[in-house]
Amino acid sequence: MPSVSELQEMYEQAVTARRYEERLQEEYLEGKQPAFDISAGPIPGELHLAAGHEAAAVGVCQHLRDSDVVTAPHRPHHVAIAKGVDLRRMTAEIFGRRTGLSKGKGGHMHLYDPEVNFACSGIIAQGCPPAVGAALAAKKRNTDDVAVAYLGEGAISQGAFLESLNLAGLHDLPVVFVVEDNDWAISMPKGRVTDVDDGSRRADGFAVHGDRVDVDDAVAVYEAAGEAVGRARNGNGPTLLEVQVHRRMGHFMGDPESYRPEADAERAEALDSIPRLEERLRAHGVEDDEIEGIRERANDRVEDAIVWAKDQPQPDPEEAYEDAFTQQPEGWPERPEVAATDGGER
Amino acid sequence: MPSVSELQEMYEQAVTARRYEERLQEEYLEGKQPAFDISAGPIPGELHLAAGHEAAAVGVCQHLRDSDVVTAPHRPHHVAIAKGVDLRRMTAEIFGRRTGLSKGKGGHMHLYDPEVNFACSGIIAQGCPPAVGAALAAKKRNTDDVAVAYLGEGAISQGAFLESLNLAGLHDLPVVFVVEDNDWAISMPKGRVTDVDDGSRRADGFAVHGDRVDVDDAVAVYEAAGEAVGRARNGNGPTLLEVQVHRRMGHFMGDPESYRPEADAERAEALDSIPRLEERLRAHGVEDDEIEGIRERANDRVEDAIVWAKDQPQPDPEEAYEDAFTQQPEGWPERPEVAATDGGER
Amino acid sequence: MAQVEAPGPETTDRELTMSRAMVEAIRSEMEENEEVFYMGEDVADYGGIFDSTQGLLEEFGHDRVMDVPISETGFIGGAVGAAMQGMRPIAELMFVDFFGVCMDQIYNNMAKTAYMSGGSVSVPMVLTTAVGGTYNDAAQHSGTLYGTFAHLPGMKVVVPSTAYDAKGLMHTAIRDDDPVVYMFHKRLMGLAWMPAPEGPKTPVPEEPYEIPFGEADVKREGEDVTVVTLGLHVHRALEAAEELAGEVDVEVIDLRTLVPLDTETVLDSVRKTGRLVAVDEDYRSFGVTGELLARAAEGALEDLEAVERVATPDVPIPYARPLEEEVQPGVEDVVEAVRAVR
Amino acid sequence: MAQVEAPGPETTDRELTMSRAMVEAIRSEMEENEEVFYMGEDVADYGGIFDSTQGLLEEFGHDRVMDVPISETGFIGGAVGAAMQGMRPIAELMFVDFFGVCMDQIYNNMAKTAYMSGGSVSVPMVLTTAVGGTYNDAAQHSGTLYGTFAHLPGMKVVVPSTAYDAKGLMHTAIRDDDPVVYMFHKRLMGLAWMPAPEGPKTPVPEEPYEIPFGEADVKREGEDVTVVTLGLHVHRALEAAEELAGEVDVEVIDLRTLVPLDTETVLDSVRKTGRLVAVDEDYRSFGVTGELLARAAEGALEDLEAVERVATPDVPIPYARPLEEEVQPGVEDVVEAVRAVR
Ligand SMILES: Cc1ncc(C[n+]2csc(CCOP(=O)(O)OP(=O)(O)O)c2C)c(N)n1
Ligand SMILES: Cc1ncc(C[n+]2csc(CCOP(=O)(O)OP(=O)(O)O)c2C)c(N)n1
Ligand SMILES: [Mg+2]
Ligand SMILES: [Mg+2]
Repeated sequence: MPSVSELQEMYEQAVTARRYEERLQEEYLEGKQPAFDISAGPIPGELHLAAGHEAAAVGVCQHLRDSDVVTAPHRPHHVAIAKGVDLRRMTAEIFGRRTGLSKGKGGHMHLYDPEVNFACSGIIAQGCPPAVGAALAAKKRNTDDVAVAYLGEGAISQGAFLESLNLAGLHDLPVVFVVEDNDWAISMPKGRVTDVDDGSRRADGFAVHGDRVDVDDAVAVYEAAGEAVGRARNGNGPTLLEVQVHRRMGHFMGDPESYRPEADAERAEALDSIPRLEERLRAHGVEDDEIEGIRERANDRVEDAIVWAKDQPQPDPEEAYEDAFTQQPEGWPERPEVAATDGGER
Repeated sequence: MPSVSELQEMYEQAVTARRYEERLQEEYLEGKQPAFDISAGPIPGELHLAAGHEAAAVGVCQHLRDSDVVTAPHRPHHVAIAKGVDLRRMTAEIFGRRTGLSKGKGGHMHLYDPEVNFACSGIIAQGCPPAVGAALAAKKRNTDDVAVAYLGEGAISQGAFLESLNLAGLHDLPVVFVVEDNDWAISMPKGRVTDVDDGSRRADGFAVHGDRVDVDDAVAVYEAAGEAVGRARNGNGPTLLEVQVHRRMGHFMGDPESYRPEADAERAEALDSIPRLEERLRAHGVEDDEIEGIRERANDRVEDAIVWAKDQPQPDPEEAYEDAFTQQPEGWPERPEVAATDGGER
Repeated sequence: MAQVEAPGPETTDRELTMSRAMVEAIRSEMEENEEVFYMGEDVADYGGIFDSTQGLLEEFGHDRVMDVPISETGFIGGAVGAAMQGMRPIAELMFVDFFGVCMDQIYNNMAKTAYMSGGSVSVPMVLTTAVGGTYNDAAQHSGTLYGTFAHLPGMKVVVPSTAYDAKGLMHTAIRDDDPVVYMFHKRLMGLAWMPAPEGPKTPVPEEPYEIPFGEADVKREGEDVTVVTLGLHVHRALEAAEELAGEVDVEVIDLRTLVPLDTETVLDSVRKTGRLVAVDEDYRSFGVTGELLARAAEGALEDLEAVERVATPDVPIPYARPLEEEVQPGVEDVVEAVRAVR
Repeated sequence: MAQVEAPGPETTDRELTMSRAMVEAIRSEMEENEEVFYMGEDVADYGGIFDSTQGLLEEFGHDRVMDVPISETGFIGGAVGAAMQGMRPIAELMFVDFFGVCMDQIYNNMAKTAYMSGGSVSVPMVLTTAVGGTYNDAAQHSGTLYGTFAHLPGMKVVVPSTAYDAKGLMHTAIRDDDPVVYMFHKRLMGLAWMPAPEGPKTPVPEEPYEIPFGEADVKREGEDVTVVTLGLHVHRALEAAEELAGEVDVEVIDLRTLVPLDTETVLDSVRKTGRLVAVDEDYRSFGVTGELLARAAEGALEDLEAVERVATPDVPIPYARPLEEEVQPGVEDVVEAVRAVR
């Protein structure tokens, strides 16, 4: 069981993440007035928000330290926050600013913070092999660091994930695969894409530990993740942990969700993990105003990050030519400096 | 239990396949005298022979008809023979002749006989998705045809196979995955590449039927395959069937096998399925000279195919430019007709 | 199928967006032929993230407009297997950028089976896929990969730039006995949430018609400079030509298909103008623009006065607006390049 | 690491095959740096199907010379993850033709991470892979795919043609902080069972040395025609040049790396000779030979008198000997092309 202070920490991360997504949603949509145009506004491009997934982030990351590695998929913010990614620089990245984590080159699906060993990939399940590789590095270097790969329940039919399970099990690697089951892969319900209700059963065919948390509850995740992370840290191999969460917003901003029954959205609303976490705090004697204080702190932190980010400079167009390589070859890449080519006078 | 005539059929296919591989080995190596040169001799390129795998071929294919689809991997001959592929044209293909199944364009890893719905791919596990597709076609067309995908035990960690299991299970497709477990993937023993002894356990995570035949015995395979093929044909979904076989030759011809313990090769030799099948025949009262007769017929058929194939014409170099497309675009591909380009006089 | 002359866009007043035109062809083929079906992620209830199947579920149901698990190797390879049995599947790779999770099925099975079987087995399928940037979807969702697909033999590669072409090329693609990769540019589809430029929305005749592969379309005739391009950049090139009108007389050629490539139309134009600007949205080196310059050098060197190419530089595609705009070839880049070859 | 002048091949009498030279560099880097390890199928006890790791297991054991399951996405992606942590893995894709089962890890993770992270994370790994035909391994095992890899940004692409270069380029590759794709041609390795031509076996100094990326090697100077090539075809081009000696004075350039590409050396030569023959073993269209012609046209159009390319035509690679020989660019094809541009 988490201590009261751990509960408070998890709660703070969870409400920070929730607030963050709500505020990004506002910022994003505001820029798309009057007609929704994906490339308009201060946050362009796709935006996948994770409101409703917080329990999976905070319940797992509570067990992690900076040197542990996390790879996240296309829906990364809540995990980034729980892992301790620099919120200002992450926000600046999402707003496409030069002081963003990736100098504006990455965007919201490509957040990297080497300080806390966080990375993403926007391609389904493709964060799994690098997490296995990070775990392999930990084992080779004889540290007791672990790696955690997050993926959605829609990703458990992708080869990259399944191959990773085998590799991790074979070498008893310190890695935990966390499947966030939000019932949907864009418009496809889980039952349409696999016959297995309990995604952790995928582990069975690889002799890997599998476990599932059926309730959207940070403490239940904390418990299961504690075992899984402990197993990894102690050299006892990987775990596949599926966690029930809920998608409170569309798959991406702008998703009309016309495929989604009203009742399903309502159910997701009702099963939210944040009020449940609040109740736990109250049950542990935490007062309402303390809870309110945490929320305010979270809101302030989010606001600070957004205000800071929006104040940051845009990248200079010329910067586009940098960073494809760490050791950039001379004269590379060829710039489109247009010049007459019909003489030798180039 | 197979009837006596079925036993005889299986035996005939098995000894045909065995003899075929032995004769190909001779032809192949003879062309590589005095020093082994992979590109020399009447059969150039790689050659993966399946001596020791016959039980998996005949035990399964005994249940199949021409309209059923089989996809085979890089080690395809025994399965092709059991499926009824035209032996002369297959042999001509292996010898690279114009009258070969693929006009000499395919080679031994790329045998296609649409008459009996047989195909191969030389890339590990990549025959699985097309088998699933063939099964899907059967279901859509409402036939009761089934599809069988063969793969090695080394292939059960490849994404293509694992994704196929899920798809097949999800749509209850009439497909059987047959894993030929010969203990080795080139130089890598099974235990080095997966933690699971029984490869059919891979099915568990997809709610697919899994089964394993532990002895290298055509009748045991026949029994298990009968169930699996029946399940598929009756609309009850896919099966993953692993079958123990033995690799009696190197991975490919020319493989020094220096990684392989002497004792392992001897064990494989001792566990051969063909003498076992002979004993079954005898136990069913088939006389020795009948058995001898079958062997002779098999040998004759193999000899006929080889003699015929070697007598066939080589393809014309110009044919290389044909068949990339069924509807070949005009003037395509550009031929390397070298001509001066420094004037307009091309 | 007897080849009839396609009715021109001038035969109708009915304008369609590119996505509507593409779907119209698919619908018509599905109605005609039970063996045509569509597989992809979110193609059923969602109607395709980029409207590539919008409305088809209602008419054909989940059996013929199939949502599939996120396992591209599995279902694209499945389409190959069904096609080898003579069905005519259309499989959708949601973004071309995801090709790497399933390229073996595409390259080694879909594209090579006809050849490896000596022509005894064909693979009559269409692989549809969304390409292109301009909306800040960053490095893993903005590629076109035109050159990557065109380089590997055994697939025909189609890139429509207008609704009229999108329909005709789709009819041809589905009826073709070979694998066809049909790359539609998101920015051209006419999505409610991603405004298309002027141009892709065109008159589209109601009846089915085919546009033959390997016939480039001279979108605008001109005497001074040849601009060869495809997809989104057809419209940018036309805009550039408009801007230059009076100053430089620009000929604009829309390749429409990369495989087969209509070298003759390009060479004819280059022989006339002597000046070639190759424009595309793919990475600059070892791709389409290089091939075009090479073919011009091979076939019309004596007439060639100047060449230039405009493409995405050899870096992954960046996210932030000023950065993406820098790497994304724009109208002004084409204008500049045309001026440079003058 | 301070860049010291590499000792030339003339400093030693010791001749090595290309595979021995490549392994020598790997061994030396593994001895120097605990963080270097090798992963691949059959790289431990077998020593690599093409001898790419022969002898390493004995010295370093299974932990540093790791056999892995046949799951290229898993272990190549694993190498990416280990490299992101600062290790220096070498991962082997047994044949380049298998790229399609793992290209997402290569293209979207290995190659793009530096850029997508704005340079905050680098991926210092080497991807080794065997390329090439000439021994009738047919459509799925004979490709080079030079153009495919060179086209996609974020990887350096290396193709050695001699033992001397193989060693120096491998040292550079392992020490480089970026992902390097190291493509070794099977026919050049000096395998007991696949005789190499004259040429790849060269003197190789015992000490470690680096060959910088982006510096083409002028293998033979000549005044009349420039032949630009790489890999196996360096030797074929040299043989063709020898055959033409007296008739045509051929300059032969070995690119050695495709990314970065040494355009200057090519242009200098073309400005001198005015005649360019680009030769490679990859598919003809949308690849390396097209890029070379394009760069010549861009950079030296005025001096360009004639161009020609010699490559594998746009078909999958056939099996039978007469067919493979037809599509595989041979010495005589180069001779003919050189004569054609004269
Ligand atoms: C290989 C690949 N295929 C498809 C996609 C497009 N895509 C992005 S998110 C998504 C759905 C993912 O569902 P799930 O894994 O359940 O995660 P969720 O979005 O529900 O969090 C899809 C299909 C992709 N990014 N990569
Ligand atoms: C994707 C891919 N990776 C690697 C190879 C090279 N390869 C060919 S056969 C083989 C071993 C296969 O072992 P197994 O599946 O057990 O079949 P077996 O050869 O034992 O019959 C390997 C690694 C390949 N063809 N495709
Ligand atoms: Mg989901
Ligand atoms: Mg095996």
